[in-house]
Amino acid sequence: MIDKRVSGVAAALAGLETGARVMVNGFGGAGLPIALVKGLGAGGAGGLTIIANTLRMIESHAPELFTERRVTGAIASAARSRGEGTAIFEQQIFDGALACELVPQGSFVERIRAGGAGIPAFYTPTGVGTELAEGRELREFDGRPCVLETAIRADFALLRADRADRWGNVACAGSQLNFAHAMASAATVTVVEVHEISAEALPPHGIDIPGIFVQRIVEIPREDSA
Amino acid sequence: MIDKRVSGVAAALAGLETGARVMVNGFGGAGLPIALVKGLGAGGAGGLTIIANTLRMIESHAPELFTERRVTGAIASAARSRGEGTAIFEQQIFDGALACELVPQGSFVERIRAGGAGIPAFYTPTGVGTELAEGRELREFDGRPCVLETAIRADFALLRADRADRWGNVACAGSQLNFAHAMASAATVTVVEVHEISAEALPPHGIDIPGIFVQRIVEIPREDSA
Amino acid sequence: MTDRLSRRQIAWRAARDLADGAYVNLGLGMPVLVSDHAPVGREIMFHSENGIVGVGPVADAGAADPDLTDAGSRLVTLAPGAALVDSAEAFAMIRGGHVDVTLLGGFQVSAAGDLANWDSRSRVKGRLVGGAMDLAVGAKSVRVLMAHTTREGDARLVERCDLPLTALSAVDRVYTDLAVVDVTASGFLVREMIAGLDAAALRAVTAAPLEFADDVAILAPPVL
Amino acid sequence: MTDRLSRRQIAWRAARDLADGAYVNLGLGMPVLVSDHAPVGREIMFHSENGIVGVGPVADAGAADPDLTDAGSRLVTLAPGAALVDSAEAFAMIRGGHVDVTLLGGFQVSAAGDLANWDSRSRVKGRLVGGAMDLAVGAKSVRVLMAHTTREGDARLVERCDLPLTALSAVDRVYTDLAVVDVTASGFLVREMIAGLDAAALRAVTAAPLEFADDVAILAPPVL
Repeated sequence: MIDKRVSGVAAALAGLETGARVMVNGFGGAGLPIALVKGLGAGGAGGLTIIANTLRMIESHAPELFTERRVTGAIASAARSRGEGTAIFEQQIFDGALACELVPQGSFVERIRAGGAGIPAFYTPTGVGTELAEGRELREFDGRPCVLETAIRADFALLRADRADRWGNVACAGSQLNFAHAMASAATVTVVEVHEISAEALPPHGIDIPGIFVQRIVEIPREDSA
Repeated sequence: MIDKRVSGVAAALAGLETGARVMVNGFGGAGLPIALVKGLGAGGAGGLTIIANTLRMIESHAPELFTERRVTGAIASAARSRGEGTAIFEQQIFDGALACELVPQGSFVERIRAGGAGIPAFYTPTGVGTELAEGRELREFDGRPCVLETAIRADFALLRADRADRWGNVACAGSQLNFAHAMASAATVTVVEVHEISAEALPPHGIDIPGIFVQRIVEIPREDSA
Repeated sequence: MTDRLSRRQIAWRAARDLADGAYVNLGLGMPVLVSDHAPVGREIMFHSENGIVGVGPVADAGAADPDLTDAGSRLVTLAPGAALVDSAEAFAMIRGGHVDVTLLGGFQVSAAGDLANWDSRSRVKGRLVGGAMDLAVGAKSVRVLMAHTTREGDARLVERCDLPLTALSAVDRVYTDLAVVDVTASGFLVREMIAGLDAAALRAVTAAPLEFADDVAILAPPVL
Repeated sequence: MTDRLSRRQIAWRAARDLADGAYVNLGLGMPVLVSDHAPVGREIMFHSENGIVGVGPVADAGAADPDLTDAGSRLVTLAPGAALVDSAEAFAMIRGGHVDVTLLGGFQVSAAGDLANWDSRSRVKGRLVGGAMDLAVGAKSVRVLMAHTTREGDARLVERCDLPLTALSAVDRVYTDLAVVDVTASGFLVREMIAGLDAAALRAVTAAPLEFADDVAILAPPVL
């Protein structure tokens, strides 16, 4: 029988070890897997590469990942904190302790989707002529220069959604989905924290992430996910 | 006010003229826009390029497209009729009257998706070493040879779905969706025949094709769509 | 000379150019003010690159859903006819040319339409590129809202950008606190100016050649 | 010698190798028979490249929905836990390595695992490639069901395919009406044979070198 439910954050993160590449969903707080991020912080893994649209919310919920210098690499479209002052991750990027690859957001998610879809590389007009494309391979299509972008994959993807079933099918609320579908497809182990695990199968139409992309589901009460 | 509803097949196909590139959804009968295909047959446009997974169902519903030699090009993953005998389109391909590019089905839909997503080209391992990749550009990624595939776009995409709203949002039933999402995104004018136009907006979650990809919606009674 | 426009007045002016039925993406800063000033009687679908087509007004404090945000992380509502999608699809809409208009903030726009809007080069804040590069190459029309000059008085309309670029040859129109300026094949073309400003005065705060339309209109938003 | 296996018996044997929880795509022909013979107590999710994860049994004639078909255009039902997706996503699952097993029909398999299964080279029927090339390069395990020889008695397990290829070095295991044969780095390795067949007899109908496992088992499906 297929049953992807696991009991608790520790089981959800089992096997996430030093050196892992970890994708973390979230745009603003929507879809951010807060319990899993806290669990990542509480765990011992270091030498992590974090692949997330922004590092800001990860530092908010698990500052020890940065104070203990356990994040050594990152791929993001934003490496900036909000408000005044400098976040720890920003300082570590300035210092060179954290190697952060900055990627235009559309290329970021398309590279992850490509990683999940078995497409090793693609061309896009985004970024051409900017410093993010400096030294990169360019090629014209229909007279328009494009840059070659390669797929991104990870060992783990950590997501938050509204509800799931034992087959790993996931449905989102609001704008939780954002990067979650692409990330789920591009990781070896995809873990989803949800507020509710449905006893019945979710309706086949309207599933946001099919269970084939999901390895583990963990139920987290709404109050522990904020 | 946004209102993408049009009254009848003629209005739905307005502007589809000789020389047009036309995508047609459908896998088996599911999602095949039967009324629109019949309308295409009844219209006068020739020199058409049909982009469809298979030409079989199109000939079944609009044989005049082939008997009158109005289809001069095709892109498909299947150019074969069912059962005994030779369909008209098959004979025309044998004769060289109809230039049919055969594409592996996964590359077919990914090329269409790329056309809709502003990705001019991508690499895929599919087809390498086969005659479909002969003479094509190859490149290795992580030691695996891949072939360069380019985007496909069209002037029109013809789809069938279950229901829609005036904003052009579309929801499918069963397996109607198949190529429809990719095709909707990759055509200048996307036309969807639906069995029901909802007076209210469709629920924002669970929409299969967002209205931004759709230009025209036409209501076709279920009995006229078979 | 009339006072320079307020940020809300620039947003109001940009909103006048949005057609009924347009799909429009609003960047951070001044652009997000545009939705407050959409012309009455036009149904404009606001696209947000985190996965919403049809963003509605910002949510009332009590009714806000923390899992429904726009790309500026504001808690929002949905407009009638909205659709929720994932980021890959939202950017397919952008890159694929499905978004009619993107309104972006800017630091500099060049006479060739190059845009610089993504990097403050702060010594204490990290870098942020977000979706601006995708929007600038993908939207059918790219329009920039910015003050005509920096706080220090330096021109933002320039012959060549010296700040990090967001995209080449991307910008179609610029709304500033002094003028509405199109970017044409032959450079900047002034369409509207605030009352009392003359060509010489506008040229004095612009670091690139300016052409003037035959029928330069007066840029006169309501008080906002 | 035991009779050659029937098509249903080959399908039955292939079904034995499907693990509980596996995602499995079934090609046209013999492979679609496999779902009828899934081992009791294992939950296998059948994937169909037209956009279904979790294909259920073929629909009863009266209750069939003409808009719910599998990739063989059969009117089907959905299994518990099914998800409906579009073709682009269905092929992302295939190409991205999310489908555990694909069972394909075949014309020829070479000792290097090359597969030829897509073109009959008919003079009256057009060509059809479908999704086989994607499945053969994308699924984690590619297994072929075919008769050991053609109707004319020619071997289908060959040193080199002379029919149009579907994919290079793709096939992991072949189920025939005589044997179960793995494709290893050093060529074909026979794992099971029907009762009464010996190595010499199997070699006589195979056009490539055969190695035999130390523990070749008897291939003995029930009568089907």
